[in-house]
Amino acid sequence: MSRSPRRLATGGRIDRARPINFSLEGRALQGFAGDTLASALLANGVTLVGRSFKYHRPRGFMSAGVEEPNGLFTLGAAGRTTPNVAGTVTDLYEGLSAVRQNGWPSVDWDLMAVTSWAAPLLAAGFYYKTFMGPRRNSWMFYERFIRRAAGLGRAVHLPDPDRYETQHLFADVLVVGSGPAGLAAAWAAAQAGAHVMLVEQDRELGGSLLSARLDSPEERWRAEMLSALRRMPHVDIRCRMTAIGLYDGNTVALVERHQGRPDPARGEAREIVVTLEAGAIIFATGAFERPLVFGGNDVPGVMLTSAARSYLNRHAVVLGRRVVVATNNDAAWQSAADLSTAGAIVTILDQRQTVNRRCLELANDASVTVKLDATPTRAIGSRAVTAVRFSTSRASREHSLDCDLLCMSGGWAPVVHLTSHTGIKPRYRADIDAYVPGEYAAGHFGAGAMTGTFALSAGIREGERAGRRAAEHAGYVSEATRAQCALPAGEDAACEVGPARLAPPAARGKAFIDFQNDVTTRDIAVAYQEGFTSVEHLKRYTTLGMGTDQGKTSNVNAIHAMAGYRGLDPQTTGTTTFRPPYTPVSIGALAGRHVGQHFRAIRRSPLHQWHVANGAMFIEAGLWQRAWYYGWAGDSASAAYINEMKLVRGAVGICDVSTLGKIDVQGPDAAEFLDRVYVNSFARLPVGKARYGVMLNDNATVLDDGTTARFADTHYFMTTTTAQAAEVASRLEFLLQTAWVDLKVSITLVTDEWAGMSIAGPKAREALQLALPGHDWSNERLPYMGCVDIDVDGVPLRILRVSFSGELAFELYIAADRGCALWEHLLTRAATLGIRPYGLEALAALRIEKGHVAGLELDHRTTLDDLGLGKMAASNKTFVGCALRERPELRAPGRWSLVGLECLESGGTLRGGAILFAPGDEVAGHGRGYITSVTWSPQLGKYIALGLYQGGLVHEGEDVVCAYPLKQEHVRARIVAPAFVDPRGERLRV
Amino acid sequence: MRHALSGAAWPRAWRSPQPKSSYDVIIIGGGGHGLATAYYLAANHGVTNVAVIERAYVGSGNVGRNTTLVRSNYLLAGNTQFFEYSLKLWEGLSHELNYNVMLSQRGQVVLAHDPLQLDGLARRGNIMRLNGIDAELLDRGEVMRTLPYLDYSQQARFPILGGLLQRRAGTVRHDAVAWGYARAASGFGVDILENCEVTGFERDGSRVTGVKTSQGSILAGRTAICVAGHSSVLAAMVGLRLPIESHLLQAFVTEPIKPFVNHVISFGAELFYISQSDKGGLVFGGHIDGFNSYTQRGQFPRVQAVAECAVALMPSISRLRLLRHWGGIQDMTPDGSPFICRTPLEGLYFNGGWCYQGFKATPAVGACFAHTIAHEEEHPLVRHFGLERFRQANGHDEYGLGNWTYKQ
Amino acid sequence: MNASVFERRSALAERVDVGGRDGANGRRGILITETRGSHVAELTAFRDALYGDRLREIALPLLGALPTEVGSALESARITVLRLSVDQYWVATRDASIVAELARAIPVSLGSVTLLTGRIRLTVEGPEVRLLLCKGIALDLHPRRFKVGRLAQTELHHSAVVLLRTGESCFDLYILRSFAASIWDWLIDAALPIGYDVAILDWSG
Amino acid sequence: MLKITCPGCGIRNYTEFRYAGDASKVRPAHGVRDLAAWHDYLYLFDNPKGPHREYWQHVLGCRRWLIVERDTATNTVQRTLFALDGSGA
Ligand SMILES: Cc1cc2nc3c(=O)[nH]c(=O)nc-3n(C[C@H](O)[C@H](O)[C@H](O)COP(=O)(O)OP(=O)(O)OC[C@H]3O[C@@H](n4cnc5c(N)ncnc54)[C@H](O)[C@@H]3O)c2cc1C
Ligand SMILES: NC(=O)c1ccc[n+]([C@@H]2O[C@H](COP(=O)([O-])OP(=O)(O)OC[C@H]3O[C@@H](n4cnc5c(N)ncnc54)[C@H](O)[C@@H]3O)[C@@H](O)[C@H]2O)c1
Ligand SMILES: Cc1cc2nc3c(=O)[nH]c(=O)nc-3n(C[C@H](O)[C@H](O)[C@H](O)COP(=O)(O)O)c2cc1C
Ligand SMILES: [Zn+2]
Repeated sequence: MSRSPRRLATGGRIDRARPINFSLEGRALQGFAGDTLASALLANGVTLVGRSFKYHRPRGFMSAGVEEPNGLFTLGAAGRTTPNVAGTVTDLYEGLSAVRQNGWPSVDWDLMAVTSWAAPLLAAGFYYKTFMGPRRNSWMFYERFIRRAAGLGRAVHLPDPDRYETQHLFADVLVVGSGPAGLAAAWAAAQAGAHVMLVEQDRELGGSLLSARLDSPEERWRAEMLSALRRMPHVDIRCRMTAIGLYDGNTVALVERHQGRPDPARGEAREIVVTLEAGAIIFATGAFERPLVFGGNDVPGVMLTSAARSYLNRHAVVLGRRVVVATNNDAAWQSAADLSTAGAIVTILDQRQTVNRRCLELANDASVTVKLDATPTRAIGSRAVTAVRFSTSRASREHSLDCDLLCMSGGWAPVVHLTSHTGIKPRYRADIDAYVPGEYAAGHFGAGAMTGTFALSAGIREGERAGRRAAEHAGYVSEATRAQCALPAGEDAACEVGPARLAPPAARGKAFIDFQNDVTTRDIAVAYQEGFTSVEHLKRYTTLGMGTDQGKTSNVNAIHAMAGYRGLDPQTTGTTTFRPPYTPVSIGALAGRHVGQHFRAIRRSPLHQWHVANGAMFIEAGLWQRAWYYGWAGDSASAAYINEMKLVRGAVGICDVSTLGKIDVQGPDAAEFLDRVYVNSFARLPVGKARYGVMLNDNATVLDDGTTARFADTHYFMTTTTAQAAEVASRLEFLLQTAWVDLKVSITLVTDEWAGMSIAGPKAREALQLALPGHDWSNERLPYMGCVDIDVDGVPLRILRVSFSGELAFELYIAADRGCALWEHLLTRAATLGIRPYGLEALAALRIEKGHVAGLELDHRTTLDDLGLGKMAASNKTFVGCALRERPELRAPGRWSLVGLECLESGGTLRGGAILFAPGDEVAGHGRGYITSVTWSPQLGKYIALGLYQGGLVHEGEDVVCAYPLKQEHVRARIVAPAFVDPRGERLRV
Repeated sequence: MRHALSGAAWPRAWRSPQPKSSYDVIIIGGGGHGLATAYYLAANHGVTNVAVIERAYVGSGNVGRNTTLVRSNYLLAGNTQFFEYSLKLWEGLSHELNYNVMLSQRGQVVLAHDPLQLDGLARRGNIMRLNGIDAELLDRGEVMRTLPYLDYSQQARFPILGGLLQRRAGTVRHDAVAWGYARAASGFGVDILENCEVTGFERDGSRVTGVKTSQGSILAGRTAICVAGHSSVLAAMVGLRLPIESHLLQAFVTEPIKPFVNHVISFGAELFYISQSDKGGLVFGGHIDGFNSYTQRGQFPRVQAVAECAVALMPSISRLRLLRHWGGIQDMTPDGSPFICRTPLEGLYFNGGWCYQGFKATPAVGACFAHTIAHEEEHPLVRHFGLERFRQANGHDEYGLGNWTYKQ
Repeated sequence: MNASVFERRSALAERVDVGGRDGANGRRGILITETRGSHVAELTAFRDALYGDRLREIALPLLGALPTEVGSALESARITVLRLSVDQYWVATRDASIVAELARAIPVSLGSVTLLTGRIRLTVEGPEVRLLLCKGIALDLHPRRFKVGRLAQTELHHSAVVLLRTGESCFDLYILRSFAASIWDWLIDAALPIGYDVAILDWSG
Repeated sequence: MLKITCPGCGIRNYTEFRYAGDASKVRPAHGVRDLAAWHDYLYLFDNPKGPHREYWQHVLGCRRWLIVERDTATNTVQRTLFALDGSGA
């Protein structure tokens, strides 16, 4: 086992017995269970971990958590390549392979760093002022280079082999964050009897307590609390789970990460997105440490103080031998002491003139050198920090201190992200120089550092209180459980915060505010001078806070800088808007299992399996998959449908029409009801008859058409188009429940209850006689548009003699689960007639020959009259849409209305979407109409079409030009009545 | 360029004046439309005594939160010319404003997943070509060559059959549009009044004579409403009801990555479109949340539904990570088309109802609305966009939406 | 009726036959059963308070008992009665004659009896059943919130389903036939990490 | 997440419902042919930022039509009832 130079021999929360192999750019390295990628790299001496976005400056880790702006890696290979992953939150796993980003040719030797010579050019807003070039489209030229330079990691165009899931969970009380405040809150809420879910993004519970030494009272308290919580049966504890967003109605979105490498073949999900509904929510999300702003504050080796402590105590990594800790607050003193105790030579520079007695004692006990009134002005070093310059208010001369680790602590920024997601603005508290939640929605509670309560015991008590109140809000009031939990032994660490001093923009060296997006104090000055002074303008002009870290370490410093220029206090300037997700979340995780074939449910007809087994090809029709054509007829749709058409016109075919919407309309007022919704009359439809009907929207466009049959005085069976079935049903229910509440009608959607099949062709009757011989199929018994319920062997069959194809046809409906048997029965018994199935393509072509409207003719823009159906409208009754149908432009004679078209050019093709012109017209503009549906007509031996044309059939017999400039085609056609086959309908009635 | 090279800051982009007591024209709303209107009033009509009144900061509305797609692939007479005019104005805008708005004509592909959809695209493409607008119809193979990273596998729930490509379509840097127009308008003397909310109107009978604001009353010869999602709120202040419902549309951006998607791609199975910003984030959007709302933040199920579309279209996006999502309030109209017109009240002009499509229209709206205000008569390119159009017929229904504001 | 040439066929025939799979931990925490040969009928009264009471009067002797609460069900050996809304009941039974009797007994002027042949009944059960269902159903199924005998009309994989809790860790799902295969595929995919067995309960014999 | 309490089914996610616009508008009685009345009913909206009375159908649940009173500025729901019980104002 290799010894890393910076790893302590003992201590930390790593398991030295479980080494983990990983690699950086192919170089084999080793860490331990309990390491993050960041801690393992640091232990191996890798301190240069990335290049910055704009200037390609070398960068090291700044933090040890989700706020990390610098240490982003591309993990994995092939389809598992994942760019922009923060090493600080990546738990090390066996075989992990990482690549540093944004350096070319490599992060160690980055030639792009030359861009920093051109730095003046890259000041805030430079894009807007330049690159316009001499020509209108010059930007497109520059953009190529800018795009290549922009972006952080590189993604691959390979499908993701991993699996994700989504879940819906519920809890009485959700506690976000497992620091001392969160642990206490969960404990108290559970004590009161509430079902508690405690979520923590880290792999371990404890939050900031994990950075304490293992022999500390804090750690003992943590351990006791955890075992108390684990003994409570209704506490659900989840680590590696991040609350990513707070939404309306106490909904929290969370993402849970799989530990290590999940195996998709065994169903393991890489990430699970949970939508959680909670009775009450406690936010115990802690606080981020703010960086200090001084020249060169981005040099590798400059780091947040809390991070250095975390690496030391949690991962047993010492990051420097000569350490300077620069701070404005008490918390850093503990870190300084711990670093010193671990063997480093530590100096603390505190900006304040005086500090708490306890801090000084702590420093004294740990042999930390103290310099008060000391503000860092500049870090020295390029690829690693070598010294720090600082100034005091008394002397004008700068002092210098050599160091190999420079820790900074500029105060604390409570994590107010989640509470702000629903629009609550944070409030500024001057006493701690920080933003805290402005208020809480009902049932929301805050506790600990996120509310600005930095003292440990106070945070624990606040957590407890929040836990009890949350439980109470969720309905658990229990007087018996006022017991308090124990507090950690000893006195709390001091936690005062002084004001943060920013380096003036004139100071030497770049002083970074947003490290990832390379926004410096100078950029803020530029934005100020140019008037981009509101925090939102500042953000957008400089891109501040817009990186992968969303400004977790930079927003507050930036606001302070701008507030300073404007002479305003930070309450007035306010913050930018906090938006979900709190930390980036995989798009695959959001999609969960709704991927591939599961993207949207597939609806299948009761005959689907038969089609599959018998060589059908399928086509999407909304959610449905419908049989498009059958292998028996040809290898492609264009070949097959013609043979299928011929079969129907010449003998007999059978077609699955189960997808049609079916609605049972029953009740004493059923007739009146249908009279109101259809343009034509259904009240006078005799029992035993069916009728084609059209219904309109209120605005008089056609909503749907279909056949409705009457089986009893009070019972109708309605069919709708496949596409509009859901819409029609909802509409009918709407009318009955909101407008016509006096009608006694019940509507039942029975689409799924019936299998439907159409037997069509001159031999259709023969086919039925063969297949169902016991019944009278004669024209007398069942004439055209007749309907009847029959019984075959005790099984009810519903027969409608209707035709879409124009041939003699019968629609048969049977209980859905018996559909396949009937279908097979028909095919077998009538086999001698040559009966075969035909698909949607042939069905559509047959109806074009017959001139029936469908598909693109019913496009929500056409009216009854546009479709040539105006005469269907009954004049002696009113129907939905009849009022607005009278609007002048809908009645205008020049409206585009339905025509038939015949191709006049042999070898010419009519195409859907061609634009129609009169022969003398200039072929430009919007034409006089267009082609909606086209088919080759085997009957006529040419292409025929339906279309909409200005004035419609007034122009019957005239020629038109069908322009299809997309293919440079102009084809001549003739306007004809839209009924190409059997215009008088004789074949239907035989 | 000189300022840029020297590294010195430019002067203030736009002045921050005190409101005057009256103006010739007041424009309510400092979004793209309001600012462009002010600019063209000054630049094209010499009307410079103008105030743009913005309740928050310039660009805080939809101009600053949209998915930046510009295109002119329209079908209906009226729309084709209007949106093509707009695209032409985009093509010269950076130079006109001396401000780089970063028009990036990377091309847009609209996909079709069933034959009817493909016919619909063909019709659209044919109309475009017949009006001098570039369009190409791609079959499945051509789509595969152009966009090799979409899902062409057996697993694809809605197979891709083809698409319509407009090469001149693309994206524009949204904030730069607001800032560029604000800067140029301010340069002409237009007052841009930020953090000033209009709370009512000054009236003299049926004539609107100015506005009440959070900073007091300001009078105007003509007053123009340009408030995007809040049109009804403003209209209610003068007792008007509009054919508009306000709906929430969400937008999404991923972490920045190296060039990954070149075109703007629009899925055809559901409303979903994606492009990559110059900064490297994939920017995408979908359907409105589906019920009216002024909350400017979305519902989580829509986030998931949009992510599902993203993966359905482009499986490799699965591992990329969502960085941020936000919402904007947009006016939805029964026919999906906007309004640019006079109103029943004298001195009051209205522009709104832009649904999903107002960003691409920004320059044309500015030019045509400015004309309408200056001439007290609608510009010929916007005559279809009147408030009264539903009294005659069903309006101007580009996508065949029926009459539903919330189903589009 | 069952001897007909038009025999009933499951929408899931090929799917159920494939059998179960072990989960990530080697176990099978879920059993999914398709019930074949059951009959589901819907009884509704037209909108009128009196009609509903009449309907109940007629149905009660035929069904033995009716659930009193909307959103609950009563199960007996032969028959399950679900009360979906005030005057809307489902009767699920292996006994076709009950449905026929109901249809005969309830006058058409009062309401309707519709045989639902397009509903598939799946039973999902096992120690991990809530984990499975939470992947698709947005209801709190903790037993203190959703008790045995409760039912809900709700959404699963973009379609409307009826969910009935028949035991602490046992639920019936009534799904629409056209969605059935898709929901099945989705369910077993969701059950993959948990591990599942499949079974058929055939009542048609 | 917006939640709607269906009087029949209890509290559910809004995704089980479909929204259908302003319920305070009065639909002209069937058979009325007044163009202006239909125009206003169909095309004009108060669209308030604040309390709004609207139709939703519990389309993936009991299929009943509901009237929901919701604040469009906050999405908080004040009241839900069956449309049948709430017709009129
Ligand atoms: C998420 C999203 C994505 C979109 N994607 C696209 C796209 O890709 N392509 C496209 O073409 N279009 C898109 N749109 C639509 C487009 O953004 C808008 O149609 C367009 O920006 C509206 O015009 P505007 O820029 O003037 O609006 P806004 O920028 O919204 O301007 C209106 C201004 O009025 C102000 N205001 C409101 N009330 C008052 C008051 N009382 N007093 C003073 N000021 C007031 C607001 O603060 C706001 O700044 C999208 C919209 C959204 C929400
Ligand atoms: N002395 C000081 O000035 C000072 C300042 C700040 C903090 N502190 C100390 O820090 C501690 C604060 O305790 P605390 O409990 O409030 O905070 P904490 O930082 O200990 O715990 C917060 C926890 O919440 C988790 N978290 C945050 N956002 C999350 C999300 N969206 N999803 C899941 N998990 C999330 C974090 O990972 C962390 O574990 C105290 O010990 C306090 O003394 C001291
Ligand atoms: C085209 C476009 C690209 C964006 N890219 C980013 C981005 O890279 N990083 C980021 O943080 N936000 C990005 N945003 C979102 C903004 O931060 C912000 O959320 C949005 O403008 C809405 O404003 P609000 O969140 O303040 O309400 C982008 C917005 C748009 C419109
Ligand atoms: Zn319901």
